[in-house]
Amino acid sequence: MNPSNYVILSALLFGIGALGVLVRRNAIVVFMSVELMLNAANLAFVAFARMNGNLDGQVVAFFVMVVAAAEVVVGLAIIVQIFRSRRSASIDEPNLLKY
Amino acid sequence: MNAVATVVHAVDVTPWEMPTLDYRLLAPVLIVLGAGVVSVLFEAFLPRGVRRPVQLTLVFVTLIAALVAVINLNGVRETAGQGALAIDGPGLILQGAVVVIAILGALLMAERGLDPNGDAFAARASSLPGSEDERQFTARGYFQTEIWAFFLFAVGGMMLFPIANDLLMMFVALEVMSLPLYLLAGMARRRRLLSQEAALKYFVLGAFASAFFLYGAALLYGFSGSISFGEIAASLGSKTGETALILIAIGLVVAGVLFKIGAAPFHQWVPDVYQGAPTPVTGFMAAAVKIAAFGALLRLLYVALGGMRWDWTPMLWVISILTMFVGAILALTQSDIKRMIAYSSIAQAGFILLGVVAVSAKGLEGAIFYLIAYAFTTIGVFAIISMVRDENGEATHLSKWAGLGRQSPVIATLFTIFMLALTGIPLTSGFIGKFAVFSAAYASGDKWLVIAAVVASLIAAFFYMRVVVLMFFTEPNEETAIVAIPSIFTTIALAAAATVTVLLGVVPQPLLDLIANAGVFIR
Amino acid sequence: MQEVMPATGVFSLLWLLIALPLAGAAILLFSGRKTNKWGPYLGVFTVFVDAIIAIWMLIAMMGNSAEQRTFSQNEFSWMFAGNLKVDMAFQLDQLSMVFVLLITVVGTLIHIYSLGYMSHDPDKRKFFGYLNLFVAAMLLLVLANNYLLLYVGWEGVGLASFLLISFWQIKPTAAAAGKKAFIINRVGDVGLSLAIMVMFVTFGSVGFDEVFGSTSQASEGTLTAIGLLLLLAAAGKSAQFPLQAWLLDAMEGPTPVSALIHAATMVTAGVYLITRSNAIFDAAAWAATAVVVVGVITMFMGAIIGSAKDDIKKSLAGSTMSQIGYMVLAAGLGPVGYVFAIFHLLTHGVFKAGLFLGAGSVMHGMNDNVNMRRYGALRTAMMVTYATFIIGTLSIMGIPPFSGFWSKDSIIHAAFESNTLVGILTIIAAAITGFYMTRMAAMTFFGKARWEDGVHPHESPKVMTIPLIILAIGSTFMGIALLFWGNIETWLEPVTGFEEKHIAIPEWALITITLILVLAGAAYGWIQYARREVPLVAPRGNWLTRAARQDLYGDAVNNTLVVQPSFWLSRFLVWFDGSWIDGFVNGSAAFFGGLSARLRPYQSGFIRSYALSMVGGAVLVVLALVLVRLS
Amino acid sequence: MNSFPWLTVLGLVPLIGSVVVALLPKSMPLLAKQLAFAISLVVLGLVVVMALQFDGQSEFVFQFQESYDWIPAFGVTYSLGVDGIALVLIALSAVLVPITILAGWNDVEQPQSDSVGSVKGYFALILLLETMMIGVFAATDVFLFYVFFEAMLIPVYFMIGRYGGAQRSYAAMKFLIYSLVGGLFMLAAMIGLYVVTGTFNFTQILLGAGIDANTQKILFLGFFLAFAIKAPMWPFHTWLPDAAAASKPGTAVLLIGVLDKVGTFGMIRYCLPIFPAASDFYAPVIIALAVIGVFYGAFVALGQNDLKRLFAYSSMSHFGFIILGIFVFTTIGISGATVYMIAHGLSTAALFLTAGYLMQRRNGSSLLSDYSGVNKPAPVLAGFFLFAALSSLALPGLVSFVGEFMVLLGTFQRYMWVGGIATLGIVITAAYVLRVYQKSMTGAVGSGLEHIKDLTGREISALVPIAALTIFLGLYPAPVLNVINPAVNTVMVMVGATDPAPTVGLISTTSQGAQQ
Amino acid sequence: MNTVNTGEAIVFWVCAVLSVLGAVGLITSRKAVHSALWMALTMINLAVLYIANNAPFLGMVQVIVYTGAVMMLFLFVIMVVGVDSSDSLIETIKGQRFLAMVLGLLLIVIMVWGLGSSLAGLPAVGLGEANRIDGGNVQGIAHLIFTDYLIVFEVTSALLITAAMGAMVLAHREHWQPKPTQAQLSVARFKSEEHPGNRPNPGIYARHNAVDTPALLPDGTPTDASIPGALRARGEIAPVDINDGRAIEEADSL
Repeated sequence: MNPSNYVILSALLFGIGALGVLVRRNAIVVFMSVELMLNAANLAFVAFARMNGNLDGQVVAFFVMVVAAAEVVVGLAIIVQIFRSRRSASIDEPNLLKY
Repeated sequence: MNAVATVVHAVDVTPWEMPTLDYRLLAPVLIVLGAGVVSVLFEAFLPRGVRRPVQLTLVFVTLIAALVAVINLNGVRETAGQGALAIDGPGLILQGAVVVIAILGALLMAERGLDPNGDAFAARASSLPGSEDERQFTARGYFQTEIWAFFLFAVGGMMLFPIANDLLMMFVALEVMSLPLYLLAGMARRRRLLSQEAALKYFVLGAFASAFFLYGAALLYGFSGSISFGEIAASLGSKTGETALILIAIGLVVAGVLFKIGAAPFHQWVPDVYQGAPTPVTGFMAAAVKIAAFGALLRLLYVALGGMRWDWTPMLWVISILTMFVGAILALTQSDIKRMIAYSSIAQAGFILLGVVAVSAKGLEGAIFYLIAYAFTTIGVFAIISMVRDENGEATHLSKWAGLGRQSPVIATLFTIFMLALTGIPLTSGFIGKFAVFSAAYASGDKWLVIAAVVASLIAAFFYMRVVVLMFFTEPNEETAIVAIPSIFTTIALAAAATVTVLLGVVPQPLLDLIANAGVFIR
Repeated sequence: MQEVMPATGVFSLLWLLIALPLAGAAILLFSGRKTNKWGPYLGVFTVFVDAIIAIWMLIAMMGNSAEQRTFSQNEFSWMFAGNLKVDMAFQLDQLSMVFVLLITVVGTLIHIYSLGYMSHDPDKRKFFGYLNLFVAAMLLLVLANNYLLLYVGWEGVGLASFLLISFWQIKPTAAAAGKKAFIINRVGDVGLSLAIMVMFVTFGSVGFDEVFGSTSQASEGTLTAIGLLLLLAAAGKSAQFPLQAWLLDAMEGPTPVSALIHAATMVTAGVYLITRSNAIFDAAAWAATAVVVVGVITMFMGAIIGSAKDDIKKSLAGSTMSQIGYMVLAAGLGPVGYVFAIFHLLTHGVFKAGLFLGAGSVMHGMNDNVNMRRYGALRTAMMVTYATFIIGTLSIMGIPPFSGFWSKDSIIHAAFESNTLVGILTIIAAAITGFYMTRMAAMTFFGKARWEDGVHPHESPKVMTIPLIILAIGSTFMGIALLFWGNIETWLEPVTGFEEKHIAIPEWALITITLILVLAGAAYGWIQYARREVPLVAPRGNWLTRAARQDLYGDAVNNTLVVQPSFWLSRFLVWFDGSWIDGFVNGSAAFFGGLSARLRPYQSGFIRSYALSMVGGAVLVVLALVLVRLS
Repeated sequence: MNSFPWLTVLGLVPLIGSVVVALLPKSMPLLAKQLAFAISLVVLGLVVVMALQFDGQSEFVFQFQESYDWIPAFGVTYSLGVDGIALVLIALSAVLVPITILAGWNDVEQPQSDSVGSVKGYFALILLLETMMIGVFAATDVFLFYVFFEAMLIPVYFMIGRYGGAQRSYAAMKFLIYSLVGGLFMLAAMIGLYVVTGTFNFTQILLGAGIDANTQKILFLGFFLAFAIKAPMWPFHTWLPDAAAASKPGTAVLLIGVLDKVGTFGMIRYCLPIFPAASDFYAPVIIALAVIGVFYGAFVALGQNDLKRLFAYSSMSHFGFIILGIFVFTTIGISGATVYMIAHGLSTAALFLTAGYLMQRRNGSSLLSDYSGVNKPAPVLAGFFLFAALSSLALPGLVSFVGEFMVLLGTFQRYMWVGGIATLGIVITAAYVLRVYQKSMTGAVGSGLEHIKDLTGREISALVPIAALTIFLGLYPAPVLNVINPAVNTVMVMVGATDPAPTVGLISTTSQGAQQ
Repeated sequence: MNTVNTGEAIVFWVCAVLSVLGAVGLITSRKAVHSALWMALTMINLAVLYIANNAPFLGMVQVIVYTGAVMMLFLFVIMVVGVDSSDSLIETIKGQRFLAMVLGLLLIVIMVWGLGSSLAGLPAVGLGEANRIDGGNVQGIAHLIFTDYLIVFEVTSALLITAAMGAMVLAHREHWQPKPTQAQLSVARFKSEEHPGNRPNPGIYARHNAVDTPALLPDGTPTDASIPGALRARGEIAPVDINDGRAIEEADSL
């Protein structure tokens, strides 16, 4: 086996995450899918760090977690705000802006 | 660099070399971000009544200081922060442009003479739309002064984005720039449902795009073993093989940045967000984000991926043509002026991409000139949009603009000048910008791209001129909106935007010289 | 070869000949109502002064030797570019001289006559302005020293003709007739234009001297082309077949106009052109033959039309066509005929002017009724008119010693000299002339009065009858004078060349045969229209009569072949322009608008579908990169 | 040479005037008119003084030259200068502007006018347009030319859109978009030219190494398309009838009389010298289109019932002649085309202004069927109308004849059959022009026209200069020919064409001498 | 450490399968809360994989920050939004699911194929050396963060401040007047016109217990007071047959 399998796994997770964004209607689940994609990227970073023999990848992954955390906070705040005014967490519901 | 160095001489645990920080080089960004922190502290500790004036003072002092700091760096060409930032001519010009546009944007955001209830932002963003809370907050004249902290952080991110010299810095700068904007987009005073929807869309799609960028960055890192642009470029030149990896990596990274510039097919957020966001934010965002994101795209493509230009130029041709036409064609049938301008900004992004695909010094110069010209014009456009109002706030439906030329000839004339600039009529900045990017593309052999751009400009002319037709060629009716008298803030912004739009059309040489003297990106 | 003399002495006034009536026209047309009172007299005055200068010039010219009778006056460079150089330059030679005389003298008479004829017209001033304009243009036509300048006069007279035909433009028929004359003339102008172009391309110049001086070096084909194009021009202006249709309608104009322009001067410009271009026709036999053929055809057409019309002016117009046919065919005969073409032109100018003015006088007395079936027995009512008209009739019929006899006989003679068939045809046409002129005189002055109620025929005022008398005198003696005293052959010979040939038939026999046939025609006319009752409504008549009443279907042919197709083409193109060309333009605008409307739904407002297109974009970007690498 | 910046001053005077007029209070329309008129007269005076100093014999092609760096980054200079062709066209603009102002004195306040603009606005736009017109003819830098070429659209766009008739928005938009089609393709070609030559300065482009033939063929198309649309040449013409029909007469005069000349001017100035090989290559196609245009325009005019549209189509036919004259590459043809431009400017002005006077007298209706017998109540009007018609059909003795005949002669010299066919156009021209005159002016007086007033002194005084110039230059075109011939010769040298010599060479030696 | 030993291979395969399972579960669960739990599964497995990849620090952070804090935040918000709300899996946007499948799978195929084909060539250096230099993984990362990535580190703080303040601005409900105390509320309640006690529960004595069915008062008459205000406002009140109540009584008495 080869460390590159980790990268393949990350690609798979990334793709599943992207698919999740496309098919799910609950805003929170959509957002979790995005988080899954970020995690997949992290996995790739970690695996590549190992393959390249430097720690930069791990550091990046660390920062990504920080960024993701910040993003989650903002995102959830926006979702909560939307939910409060619309009583719905469906991502299809806010659909006034179009065409 | 450092990682390699440590490997060489350290077997045992050795003390770290302390990083050297040249504060002069970092000053512009530090000033702005530091001011952001100060602004947060103001929010925490100052009584509500004095927050607004203090914050405004802080913002303008900060921005002017940042501008001075940028000018102070004139001629610098080096990296800073252990190679994370590239302080070079184009980077500084873009930073400077961001700061100047930010000043204009701040002026628009500070305006509170237009809406009888206050500025463009919700009195309390957390109050429910239509609730008693909201009414009370509005009636009591509350202001959400936190916007200024967000604004400063966003400006800081925008200043970092085009000078980021590694993938991590770029990613973080992207987020620093975006998160405050997501928030600001959702804080409109009127039509709050639309505003919140815009924020949600901007946020979800922005995060989605960031994920693409990040995954592409991971692959690039995997390929080259480093996240620094210089080393990526070096490894692209030296390594062979792993073609699919690097192509996918480029594709995903570029897709992430193309989202920010609003290139088709990553453009669909643009109309919705531009329409929903508070108009001053839209103006600021449309102008400054474009500068920052294009700066980043240019650096990414020219510095890190320059060696692969034969691979990515055809892809950008396709994107550029698609962007120009999607923007221009869809704008034709819009009835909301903000939405129309949003589509127009998509088309304009397509034109700027012409400078990018030229992959030459001329292309870089052209793109930068275009960005600056476009940014000023756009700020002006949104300044006027924020002034045209009826009893429900801004009258963005085009039918309400009918006969505006009769009611407020000055404003209508200014708007016409902006429209002419966007169309690319000579003696406006837009023409010189178009000329610069078209000629760069032509010189690089992209004749057909220029022809396509010409056709797209033509389609675009149609909807720009439609507004002029409405304003000047039709009689006002009872539907017609009125132009509110703005305070000094918007007036300054509008005057500056109009002046620059005309000035850059008539005497573009100083700016062209400035850009040309700035040289190319540092590697 | 003629020597070109600088225009000194009286000849230095050459420009004045044109300028004087032109100034008159300008004053009359631009000054407004202020000149209403004295304007007409100014008009008469300018032409009268012209006539005096012309006579003075004639006298001066006769003082010079035959080789030294060409005077040239160069005013300034007119059109120049590349190797084109056309001067505003005038040239007076013997040929021009006779025309100048004809124009100014007959012109003066007709101007004077018009004082009376138009005395009650509110637009009298304008009328004299137009007449003056005409005189100026006609003089320019005959005085030009190059074809391009001639062309200016050529169109100038066309313009004057247009203006004067539609002078009473409140009548739709008059306006239409003017337009028709102008447009048909334009067809002839195309011929003249092209002829000038061919000349320029061939000779590098359009001056008379240069062109005629180098005809020998040009190919016969080129010269034939020039000749045919000139013939087309002449046909237009002189109402020759196939461009004859306008002349009959031109009678809508006031009668003095018909007399001056459509009988005496302008319509003979074609003859002038052909005669002037003798050097070309002499070297282009085919073109000359074509001239003869056109002349013969028109001679008969005119005669036949003249025989069937009940409108006195139209009948006279037919006669004019026919007589010009004579001249044209004579001009086509070459050096044997040029002189006689001009000779006939001069005599015809005088007697036809007289006839027209006479007709005008009759109409004046008959409340402007032109229908001869409503005339009759006018000889007692208007004695002077009657007498002068009869003199004119005899002259045109070719009865000796009236002037027409001498000129027409010369043409018949010349025709026999070159071609017997043409000769015979000229005699037959002379016989028809006898018939229609007799018919006209008989219907007008003889038989019973068929006047409409309330018409009280009376003699015209002196201002009208005096010109009639002068012209009648001319009609009587001019032939003899020109032939024997003026020696017209030798006079014109330096310009047109002249050669005398001898034919088998002795001259007296020819004269006798001609006279007998003419008298036979006259007798038939007399019997038909003086002896018998003239019905008030024209009988149906045979096919030829009916065709002649329709101008031999000239208009019908034009309408079918040219006017209607043009109209259809025009309508088609209007439709095509709107539906196809503009349709394409608007269609492409609509296309983009439609495309926009169709694409808008894809901006569905759903975050997930936006995300979908982003994924699609990412896939697209990656695929594009891969494809580029693969290719 | 003269160091006084004539051309800059010439452009600045109306520009400043325009601003001043625009800044006048709305309540003083009369002052705006008077001021605009005075300024246009000043410009005319300046042009006359300048033209008198023009040296027809000078070895300099361009005179009154000025040149400053403008955008060195793009090799753009602010270079002005006139050759004979430009000079006469500037003079034409300077003559027509005061006439237009005078003729359109009350156009904006017409009760039947549904324009939305103010009085001062209209006159300010006219003056602004004058600046642009002078600039476009005086520019000797391709970029500068383009700037004026495009900027010119804006005042016209407003003049049509704000002050026009019922269809004004549509027409203005169509005009603008059409012009932009050409303009933007020209921009692309101009960029190509810059990339190839590295400069925009006209003289330097010509002095530089030639452009290779294949590049020429591509770039030529961009320039030519712009000029063909502006001119307008068949089949790029449909904007013109709409624009003319929707415009005020004054607008139409400036639009067709001067502005459209920029197209044909551009062909002579830019297409021929810069792209000689391509001009040669495309000449047959262009000539074919031009001839089609001559007849197409004439026949469509024959079937029109709207006066303004009719004149627009007639102009299209005339432009066919002009383009024909340019692309046969003979001295006579090009000279003729230039004279034709002047002539057409004058005759168009006469036509539109008289038609405008006529329409004012009947609630602005432009339908031919609404008029008949006008000659009776308004003989002076009818007289000028007839004069305009005759000028339009190129009556010998009028300047249009000089132009038309020279064009035809030049064409015939090069292509006998084309010349021959094109000559037939003069018949159709006569047919439609006289049809209009006959229908509107003659016959019984139409209902509603019985009591119309004849022309006033102001109206007449606008027409008299046109008529005087038409006649004067028709009989004595030397002032024009003297200045344009050297310029035309230069163009001929640049295209590398020589005039065909007469087949019989007897006179040719002297004529050659005259040409020098 | 550049090769993968058998033990790690076993760990990889187990965790890889579980993480993919978690991911699939995330996007297929009807209930958001289930999705969150599936997500947590994936994250924990990723943490294991990080550790297997010589990234023990990241593995810990993953567990603590991500699985611990972030997922809790998610769950918290899910609770706020409504834990029971379940997503209908029927697609409402025309063609979305089909195209999503096509494009999503295409993306996965391209990436997996593309990476799979080109990764084999990449060297696998291993982190042994890198981890050793500074005396351990944590130290190594720390070294980098505080030297090379110092700027980023500092800038991230801006991000966090933004996030914190953003959450506050959007979610913190400030009040324009002091919150009423219990006592005040109680007084107000009794002062109001409304009935101070509990409202009848839906379905009491009614034929159905659905919320839109009015409760029946003891006398058998229906009362709207039991219906939630929103439904009342929309007029969605189920019709009640007065006799129903009697019918029930009758039924009860049987």
